[in-house]
Amino acid sequence: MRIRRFLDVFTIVSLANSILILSVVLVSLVLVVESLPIIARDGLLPLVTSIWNPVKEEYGFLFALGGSLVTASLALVFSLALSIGSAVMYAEFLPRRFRVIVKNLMDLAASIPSVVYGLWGLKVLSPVLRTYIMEPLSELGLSQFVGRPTPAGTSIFTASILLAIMVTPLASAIIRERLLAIPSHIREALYSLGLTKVEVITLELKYIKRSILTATAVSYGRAVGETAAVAMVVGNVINLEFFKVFKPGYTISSLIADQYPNAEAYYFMKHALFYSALVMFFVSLAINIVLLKFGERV
Amino acid sequence: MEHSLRSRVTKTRRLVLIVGIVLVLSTVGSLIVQKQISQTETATVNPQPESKTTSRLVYITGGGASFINPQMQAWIRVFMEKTGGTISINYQSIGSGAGEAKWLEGALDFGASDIAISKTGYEKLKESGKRFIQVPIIAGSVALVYNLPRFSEAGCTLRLTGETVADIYLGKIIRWSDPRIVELQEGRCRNFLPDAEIFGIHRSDGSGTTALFTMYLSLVSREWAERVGYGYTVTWPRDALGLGEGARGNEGVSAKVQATPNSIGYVELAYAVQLKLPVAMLRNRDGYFVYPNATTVMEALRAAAKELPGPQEFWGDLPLKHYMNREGRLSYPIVGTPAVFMYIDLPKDLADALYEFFKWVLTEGQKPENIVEGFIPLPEEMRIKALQYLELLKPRG
Amino acid sequence: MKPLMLRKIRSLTMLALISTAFALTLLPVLSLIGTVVYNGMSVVFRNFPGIFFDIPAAPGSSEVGGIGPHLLGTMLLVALAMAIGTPISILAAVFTAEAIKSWERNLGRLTRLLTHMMIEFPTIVVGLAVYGLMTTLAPYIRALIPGFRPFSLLSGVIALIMVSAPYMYAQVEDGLKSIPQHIREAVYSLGAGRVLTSYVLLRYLKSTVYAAISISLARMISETAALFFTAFGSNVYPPLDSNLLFRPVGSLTLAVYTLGLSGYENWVELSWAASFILLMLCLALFALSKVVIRGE
Amino acid sequence: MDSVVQIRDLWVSIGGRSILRGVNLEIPRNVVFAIMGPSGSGKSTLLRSLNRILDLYEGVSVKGQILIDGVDVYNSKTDPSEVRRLVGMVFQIPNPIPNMSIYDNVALGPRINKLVRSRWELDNLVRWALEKAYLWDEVKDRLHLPASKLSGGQQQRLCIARALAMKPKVLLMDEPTSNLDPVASAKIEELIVELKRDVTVVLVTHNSFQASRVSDYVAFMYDGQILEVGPTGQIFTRPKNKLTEKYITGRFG
Repeated sequence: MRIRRFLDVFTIVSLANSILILSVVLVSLVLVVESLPIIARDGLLPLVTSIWNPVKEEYGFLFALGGSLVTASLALVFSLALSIGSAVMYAEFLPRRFRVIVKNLMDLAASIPSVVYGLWGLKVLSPVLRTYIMEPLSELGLSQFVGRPTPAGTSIFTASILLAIMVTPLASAIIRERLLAIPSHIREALYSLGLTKVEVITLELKYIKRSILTATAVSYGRAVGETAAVAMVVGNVINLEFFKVFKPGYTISSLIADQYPNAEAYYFMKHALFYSALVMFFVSLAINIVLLKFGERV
Repeated sequence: MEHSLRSRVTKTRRLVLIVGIVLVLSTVGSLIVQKQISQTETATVNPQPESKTTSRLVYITGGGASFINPQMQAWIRVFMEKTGGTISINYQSIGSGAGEAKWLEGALDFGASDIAISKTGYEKLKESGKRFIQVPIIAGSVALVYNLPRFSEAGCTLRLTGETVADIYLGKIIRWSDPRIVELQEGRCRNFLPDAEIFGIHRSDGSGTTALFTMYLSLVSREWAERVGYGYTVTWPRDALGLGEGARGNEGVSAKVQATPNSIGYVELAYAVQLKLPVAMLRNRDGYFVYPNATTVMEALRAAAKELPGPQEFWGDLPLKHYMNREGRLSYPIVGTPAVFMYIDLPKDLADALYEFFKWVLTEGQKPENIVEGFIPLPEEMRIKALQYLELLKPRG
Repeated sequence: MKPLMLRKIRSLTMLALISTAFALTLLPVLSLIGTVVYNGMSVVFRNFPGIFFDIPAAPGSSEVGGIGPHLLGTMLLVALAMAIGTPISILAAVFTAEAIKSWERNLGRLTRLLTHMMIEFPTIVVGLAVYGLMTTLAPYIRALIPGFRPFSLLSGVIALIMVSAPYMYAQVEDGLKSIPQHIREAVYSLGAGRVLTSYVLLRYLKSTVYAAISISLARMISETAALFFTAFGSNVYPPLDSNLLFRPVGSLTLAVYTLGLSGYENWVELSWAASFILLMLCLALFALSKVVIRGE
Repeated sequence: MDSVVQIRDLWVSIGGRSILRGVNLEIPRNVVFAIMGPSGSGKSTLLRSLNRILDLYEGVSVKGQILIDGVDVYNSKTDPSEVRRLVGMVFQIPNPIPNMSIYDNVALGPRINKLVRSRWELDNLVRWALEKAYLWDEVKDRLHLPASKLSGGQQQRLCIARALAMKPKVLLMDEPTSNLDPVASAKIEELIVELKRDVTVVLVTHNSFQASRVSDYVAFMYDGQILEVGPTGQIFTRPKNKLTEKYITGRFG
């Protein structure tokens, strides 16, 4: 009894919290300290310029920032369409005995390492997309808007499709669970008003729009930060026209993975890459704030 | 009471599960350990005749140039088999710049680069006062590869000069039919050059290959030296015209050239050989058009070997003057010697292990059976110098 | 009549779109699993069981060798990171949920805020920061441990913990928060102190805790980007001695990445084999977690 | 009079809002003591202050003194879990730990407080508590089943057994029948009357008929204060306070 009063076990437990806090603080500190030299030199310039010329120690990573945002946004659009569709299919149409299989398959898909997705994307998805989607479309005359695909098929578009495939199982699960959790009396009330199934589904989707927002933010966060899979299919080319999505490009993550190894041969490249990481830090912070404010916990 | 019986049953089941997992894990683990031990045992049974018997396992971490990675992995495998695993060498291809930088930081036991220690690196070394050596271990050269189907079918080989290559990548030569290119070709072949735009492909990731290639261009073209310069990563003027594009790694560049008609690119010779891409001839300093191959590369390096600086001197820009564009009828102009960097005052077992490995690399390792297809061993003159440099690694007294 | 037709057409279009989306969601997953199994299994059986123990064959050779060092590396990394990370995240979650005094509550809130920031954080940034930190600290650590290197098992373990601890923390903490107050009060009213109460509540939350652990385990096994600059990768076995913690190790995911991008046929095959083994690990973990959670 | 609980000038505020304002109360041993009052009058807070469960809430400040069986509850040297060991509690919602077995739920208290030294002793204690709670005959063949398998009334009796297994001096009951059907409630009420042989029962209820049926003493609370205390018969036949009268005759509000 006496010992307990002197040495509250629970106070010792607070050590675990301190370790977590310390680690987050240290990570942020390292990012800030390592980016300071380039911030002091260039300020916000690297965010708005697209020159990556280590020979002259010029580092503007707009092309990679743009690439990150474009890939993630495109991936979001595709994955939202896919995940809402498949969640509705699951909750409203799929016979019960298939549900178990589909659910397990999707849950498994969500746990497959991204680098395995990357390998598959490189060897299977890229050639398929190039032959059946990107080339026909650019032949149709879209090439001045979206660029021409390269022979390998790696491009910003490919990366965003791969990302969409990767995040859909998770996003779909969030929407699916909420759809299934809609109380049956609400559904019955809607049907009793004489609405068709499609109209009911539309209303149900409106009813769970918070979950859809959550799924959106989670997908976007994953997509923006994913490295290994993207680095394998995005092409890793300094592409100033990152909006021409059939051309290969860079994302911030793949820029770091690609350029960091050689960075310390220069004075500022390392700092520039840390700066780009810091920018990613703020992007994912913003997404987290959106999630905390408006989303639901998953 | 009945319930306690039941809960004991579920507890037993859980116990069985845990025991099962532990068993599987420990079996795998012990198999691995056993393998290690058996390696060590064979080592003690068959001690290397010359080596000072290192009873402990020594683990060496190295990293750097991706170009030499295949050759390095092959060497490591053979060497580890020969020494029975007393020395483990881990080489990761992280790029030349990283090889130098991480070695300087002390994160690696040895660094490897397509080029020599950079000026910044050399300054850092001087500041720290640490003693080091740099030793060439293999010959390297950059080949220009191209994709001109009709031209190749006609049995022709592209001939280029340094200046035209620089002008192509500078965007000053736009089409294959440009007179500056046409006039270099053999008479019959001039008609087979297409009147099409040249698609210039280059590395997008930082690489020693790019460093070698741009060094050469800086040497032969004043305009290149002023407008672009040389380094692991440069900005490519041709890209701005929409006539150029980057690709990742030697394999990316070769794949892209292979798939894109009317394109040109540069890769390490080994990759061109392996993928059987058409390789251009370059005009050397003496005015002869030469292919990159064992003879021409070794010829160029033989000339350079005479002026190879000491192991602790600043090699810095020297490859530019001394390796590139050498005299000699048979010299190929873009060559280099990928080198490894090591500190001298290391713990004894580590120094011994490094010495043993690189000594093997510079003797047995240079024999044809240990050279990976497409790679070229060091010429004899260079090899002997390298061995001399390596001797510094042996602890004195 | 007309509106009814319109309604029907709308229904059919919607149904078609939904089915397409469903098919497009499942197809890539099936293709992925199929490709990995097809390409990977043949390689695994070509060198069985050596694939689990050997080191990779020389690039371009006709043999494949194995991915033993990478398998060992993944096992070491994940085992250590789990052993350190799990208690830290669970204890921190317990502390946050059961905080009473005002400094405790504030510390809990701060933990919650900061760790939530780290959720969905790009893992390459975590890896980069850990590398930066270890490089800065290296000279000081080396004074204590002479063999220390920033590229090491230790750095890899720290990076893995930082990647997965926020998740585990958030899940356990949410679980503890979601326990109805009257159940918590019931346990306290039996005279349990906070430590005992937390223990009872965690047992009550068993399935949540198991789920959190198995998800963390899966995340750690799957992690690639955070290991680039920390664990560094290795194609050979590190000696299993007291310095093991301070030496670089390989991992299956790094093997998939570097071997897959190498361009050498036998290495790409090895990369498929590593993918296959990773897939099987995930599948086993997935099945195990289903069994354990259902068993509760 | 031998009082097991003594409350002296108790002031409680939560988040700056004062909930209890100067409560004085003495509760005799081995009786059923009912606390009545409209919702929001502070009954539950009073109950929760007795075993320091209030500590779990944020921004609680307590002034005054409570003695339970001689233990000074709010003394800074007193360990809250020592207090809670003396005081059992039964809640409004039946709250056994659902995925724990019936046996383990009852054994929880003895295990936490290390009241028993052997498996055999624990088995006997569990059986004793379940018998006291009139539950033994219904559950003796399925002790290993999770508690969630029981009906609401059974769960509430299980909670009572769980509290009893700790051998408390005082048993706090916070509207224990408000979530049960009439049959289950009747059973619990019957049980409450029996329990006072072993333990002092403090019963919070807003149901004045229940108070009149089971209790020996009644305290009437209003707005954080005790308006009237006395033997049940006296309060229900001759209430001194107008508000009390209104409340028990159902004309309140």
